Amino acid sequence: MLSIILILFSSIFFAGFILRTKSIASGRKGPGIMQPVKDVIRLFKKGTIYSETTSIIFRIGPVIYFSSVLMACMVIPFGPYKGIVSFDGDFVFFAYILALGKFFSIISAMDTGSSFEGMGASREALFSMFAEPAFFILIGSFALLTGNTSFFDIFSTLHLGSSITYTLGGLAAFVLVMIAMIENSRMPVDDPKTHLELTMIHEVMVLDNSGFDLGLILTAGYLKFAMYGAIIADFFIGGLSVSFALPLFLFIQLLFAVTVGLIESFMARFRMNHNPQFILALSSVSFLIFLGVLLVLEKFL
Amino acid sequence: MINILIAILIASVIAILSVNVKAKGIVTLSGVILIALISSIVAVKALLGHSYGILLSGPALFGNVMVNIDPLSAWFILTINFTILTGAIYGFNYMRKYIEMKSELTLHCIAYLLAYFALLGICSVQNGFIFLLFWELMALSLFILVIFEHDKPETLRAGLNYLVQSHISIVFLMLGFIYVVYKTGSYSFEAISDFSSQQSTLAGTTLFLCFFIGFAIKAGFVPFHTWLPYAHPAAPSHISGIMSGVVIKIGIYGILRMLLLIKTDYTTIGFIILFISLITGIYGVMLATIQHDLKKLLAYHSVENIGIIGIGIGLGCIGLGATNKWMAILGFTGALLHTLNHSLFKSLLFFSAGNVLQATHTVNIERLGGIIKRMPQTSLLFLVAALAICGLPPLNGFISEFLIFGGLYNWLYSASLLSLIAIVFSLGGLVLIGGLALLCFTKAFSVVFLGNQRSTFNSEINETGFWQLIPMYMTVIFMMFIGLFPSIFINALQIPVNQFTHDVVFNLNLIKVGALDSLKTLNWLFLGFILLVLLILWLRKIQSRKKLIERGLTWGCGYSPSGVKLQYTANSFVRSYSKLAKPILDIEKKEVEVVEVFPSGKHYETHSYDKIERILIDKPIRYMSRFAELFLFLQNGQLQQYILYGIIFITSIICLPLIISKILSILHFLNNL
Amino acid sequence: MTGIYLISAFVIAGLIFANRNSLINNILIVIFGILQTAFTIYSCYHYKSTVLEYFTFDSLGLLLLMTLSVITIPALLHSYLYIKRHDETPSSRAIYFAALIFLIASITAAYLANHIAVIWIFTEMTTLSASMLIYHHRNKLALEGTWKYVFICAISITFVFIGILFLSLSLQHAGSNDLSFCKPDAL
Amino acid sequence: MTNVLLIIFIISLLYVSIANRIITYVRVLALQGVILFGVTFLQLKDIQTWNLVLILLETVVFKAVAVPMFLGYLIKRNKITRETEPYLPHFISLIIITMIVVITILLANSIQDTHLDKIFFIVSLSTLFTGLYFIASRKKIITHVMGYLMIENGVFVLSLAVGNEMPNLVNLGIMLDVFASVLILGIFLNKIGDVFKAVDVDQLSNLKDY
Repeated sequence: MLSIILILFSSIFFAGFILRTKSIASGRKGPGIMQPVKDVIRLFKKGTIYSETTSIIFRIGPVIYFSSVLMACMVIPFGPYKGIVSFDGDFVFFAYILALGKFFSIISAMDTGSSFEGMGASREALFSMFAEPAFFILIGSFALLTGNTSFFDIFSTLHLGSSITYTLGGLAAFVLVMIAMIENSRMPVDDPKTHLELTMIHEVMVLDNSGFDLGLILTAGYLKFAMYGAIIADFFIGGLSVSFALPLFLFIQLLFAVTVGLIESFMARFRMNHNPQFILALSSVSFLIFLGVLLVLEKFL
Repeated sequence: MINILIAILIASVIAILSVNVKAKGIVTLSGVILIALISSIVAVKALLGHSYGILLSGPALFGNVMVNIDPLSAWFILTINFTILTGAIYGFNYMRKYIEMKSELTLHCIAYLLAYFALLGICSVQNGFIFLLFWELMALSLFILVIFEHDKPETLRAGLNYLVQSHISIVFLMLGFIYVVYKTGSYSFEAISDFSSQQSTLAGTTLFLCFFIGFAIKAGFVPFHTWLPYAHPAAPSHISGIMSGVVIKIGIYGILRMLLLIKTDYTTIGFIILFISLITGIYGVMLATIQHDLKKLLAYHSVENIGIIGIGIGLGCIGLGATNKWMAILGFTGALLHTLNHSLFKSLLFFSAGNVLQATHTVNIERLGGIIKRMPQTSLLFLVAALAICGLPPLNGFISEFLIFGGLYNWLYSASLLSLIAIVFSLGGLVLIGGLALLCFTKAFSVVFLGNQRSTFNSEINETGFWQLIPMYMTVIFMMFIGLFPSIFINALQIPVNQFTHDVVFNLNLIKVGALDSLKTLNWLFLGFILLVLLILWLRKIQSRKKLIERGLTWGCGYSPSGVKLQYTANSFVRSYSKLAKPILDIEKKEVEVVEVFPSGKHYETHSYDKIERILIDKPIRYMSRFAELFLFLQNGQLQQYILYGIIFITSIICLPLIISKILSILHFLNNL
Repeated sequence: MTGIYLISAFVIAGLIFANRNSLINNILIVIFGILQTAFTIYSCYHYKSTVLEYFTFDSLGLLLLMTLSVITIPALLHSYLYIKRHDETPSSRAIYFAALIFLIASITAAYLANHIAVIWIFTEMTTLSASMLIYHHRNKLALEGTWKYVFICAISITFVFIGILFLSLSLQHAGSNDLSFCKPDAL
Repeated sequence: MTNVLLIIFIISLLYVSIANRIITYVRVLALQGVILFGVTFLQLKDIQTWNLVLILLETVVFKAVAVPMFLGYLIKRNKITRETEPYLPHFISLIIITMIVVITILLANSIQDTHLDKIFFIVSLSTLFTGLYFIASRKKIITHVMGYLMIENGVFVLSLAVGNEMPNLVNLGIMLDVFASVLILGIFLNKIGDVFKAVDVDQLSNLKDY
């Protein structure tokens, strides 16, 4: 229960921190930390406009998308505390429920009959497809390392002792950050601020959403960030007591947000057709982690 | 029981022959319902542990025939019953459009019943000879079912392709059975068991591989899948549904049955099955994604799902070999449950495709679009099935894939380095299959049903009749039931799986191990998810009550002509994917380069072809026919030359022994030098 | 049963040939179909037994007989439809069916025969009946086909006879003159 | 005496190979029938009388009289030209048939079988192959029939070799003779002559694979 409260809590500030980082990096003062949340609240109060082309799919899409992200958050533990639920193989559920949300966001984008949104949908489907093996191999490696197959058990029995395990943790954090970037369609895979529909992924998919629906989609995006931040944090706070874990958790979330902001400020976006290679490279990195785990377990003879 | 079934079959066939064309469907339907009822009662009993067995005395030619419905058979019989029943109800309404093809309909109805009977027979007899007879009966009756629209040449060609390949499958099965009969002198299935326990492991493995190839052709494992993408689109939709739903599953049944019978090195077999299944799954879905023919797309997805089932079976076998009990249980449970699941959602998908086909007379997805506004029920049914086939929660596909994932992760603990590598690749492969399925079905669903209509059709597109939708709703309800209450089905699978693992019957409520335990939590999560969605929908409703809800044009970035031509097509949707997959697949592009200053209308086409089919089937056939053409001159219609061949033959027959004896004597002479 | 089968098959063939009424002919054809099936089932249950001195239900014969009987039913059905559709005269129809039934019965007997000379006789009978079937259309091509078929078959059957002669010669060499394939008690 | 008759039989084969007119073939066939009658009469002494009578009737009535007369009738009725029209010159035919006889003699020499009468074997085999060669090298269909009849004669000679031990086989051979000859000649008489006016094999080559 604690974990979902923490995720909700950090998601409130997450987007604000990213924005603030980017502003500072570009030498501006920028909006307040709460500005994204205020935007969402404003959207929730607004009316909606639907395209004549759309059908019921377009209306239920954002709702299912939002619910799926919320459901996914439920299995994320917080260090020594379980998530709302925890069971063997819960990360399979985690990945598949997110995929369900993605399915609906893709088809609701296609429902508008717009070529731009179709383009975004196509890319989203392809990129997330390539990102999933990386995630599964990563978690599989840690399942092998710890001998457990649920998020909570993996993280609570994960002890980063030797230098090699720190390397593994670092690599895992890197892969997860990148997966989070892909899932949220951020730099270097996608740039939400290009204002060029031809080059966007996620943003272009929601061009036609407005009002309450758009609010749901934006909230889901913030939640996703905080969720991945929580997973990354869990790598490092598994064995700690609450008094250490809580500040460390918040610090890692903050660090994650700042990192995202810095990447967006200082890195250029990949060419769209280079993205699949990049994402597949993540799978290779996960495979490296797997080999590292084999080393730790002395499976190589 | 058997007498009653045969009596019903014969009575229905005679009735079909004698009644007028409108009543044929009713007779068939009632025949199917009766057979399904009777066999289901027996099967349910068997599934609860009371196997039905009867020994029929047969002539000395093939010995006594053991008819035995054990839990494994019972599971398959129940699966078959449901899909055949829904298929019959759907077909009953679907075939009304063809009411003027009287004799074809008669044949179709009879063949449907025969195919059903043969499927039940295959699942229950324990005698190789009779098994092969039923297998042949199934192949032939399905051939008749497939070529219903035999006036179309491509249908006939697909049917013949199917017929030939099923007979290659029969040849392999026959080889296996004959090998056993040769060694033990008995056709009964126990002989296979005896054979494998007496002979060396190598002999057992060879025997299994022989059977495996035979069954794999039926099931559609790569590289034996090439008949499948032709036969499914050619058949009427309910036949595609039952073919994909249950007929290819009979191959899975055969593999499982042989696993039960042949006592051999399970680990090796498991690795072989796992390897082939992974390739099957990935290759099937890779090809499915680039198809433009809706039914062909679904056919390739059957290949993919057979791969997933195969992964489950492979895991189960490796679990047996490594005496990893839970891994075996998870693998086999996942495979068996996925068999049921796939037969449900794949038949539903084909039924929906059939509705679309009847409304628009095309299954080329590039010509469709916007159908959800005209056929909302069909579209939503397709959507649910698409979600299920992608393995997305909270539907049934997720449960079985979850179990297979559970088996994979269970393997981690007891694995050597080699198996660890296998695990990583299986994981990556399974997830890739899921991802590609998502890509493929978002494409299929959104291009066919969403957006604007892409071309005009002669007739008005209307929702399919209520009675044709009934079987589809039955299937959907069943699917949701499995998704929301998986424990019932896992419990039902205890006894069949137990046949493999020889374990005490496990009680789901008591185990704390692995993925099976998780299902209870998943139950609540799924319910919670549905409630959450409903809650948010309700919130939005409250919110939107006071607000302005408008309708407008789709946002076209400042440029808004009618969006039909600008819409994203299926081809462009998978364009970046097909560019990536191009080295592995065979995609042919036809485009005209724009050279003029004021270009006229240009046409752009892509076609995909199965590369494995090109390498394994087309090329050898081309070489063979080229070789055979060299001998065309022999058959030249001249009587004298035919006689001449005879002279040459007889002369050589007479002279050969003489020449050979002379050569031998020369050799003898040389040796003595 | 074997004797009954052979006699009744040839009688049916004769009756069909003599009779011109289509209804009676159809009934006879159906009777033959039933007869063929019944005989096959009967022979399945008399695996490895010898009847009428020259006929044995051995494995190979049974296998081929079953194949033949499985094909017979559709062949009869198809012939019926084919003849009906092509609007034949009663006499050509009668000849066609008589020859067909004659052919099937001779093939059956040849499959089951356990003596090389008996096989030889029934093979010649198949040649005769098949040539009648080939000549059914009575046009130029059919004539050519019949001619070639009959001629080549005649030569081949002569060679079979030569083979039998050689066989009997070498049997004399071995001090035996039994031309059956295998003794009933050796089955 | 038997040997003398059989040698005459072989000489008749050589004569046939260089014959120019079809009617010669018919006469040679009649002659062969008569020779066979003689051989049968001399050879088959140990079998039942009625069986012997049947065989003798077959050779005399059928082979020596009926078939040649029928062939002559056919030639007249169908207005078949008198020339034999071979594909190969007579000279080469003669060489080939001589070769056939020589090879059969060599072949027979290499067989060690006390039951087999060598001379019967040689005659029958060379007749057989000559008949086959005839069919393969002549253009007219009627000559094919004659070649076939010659093969029958060869078979008959061979069956005489075992006739004393197995008279049934000789009966079978006679059955074959009558049956096949009637069938083939019947077809010829009834149809081929009517349908195909110039009776050349080239007309009978429409059924082929390409």
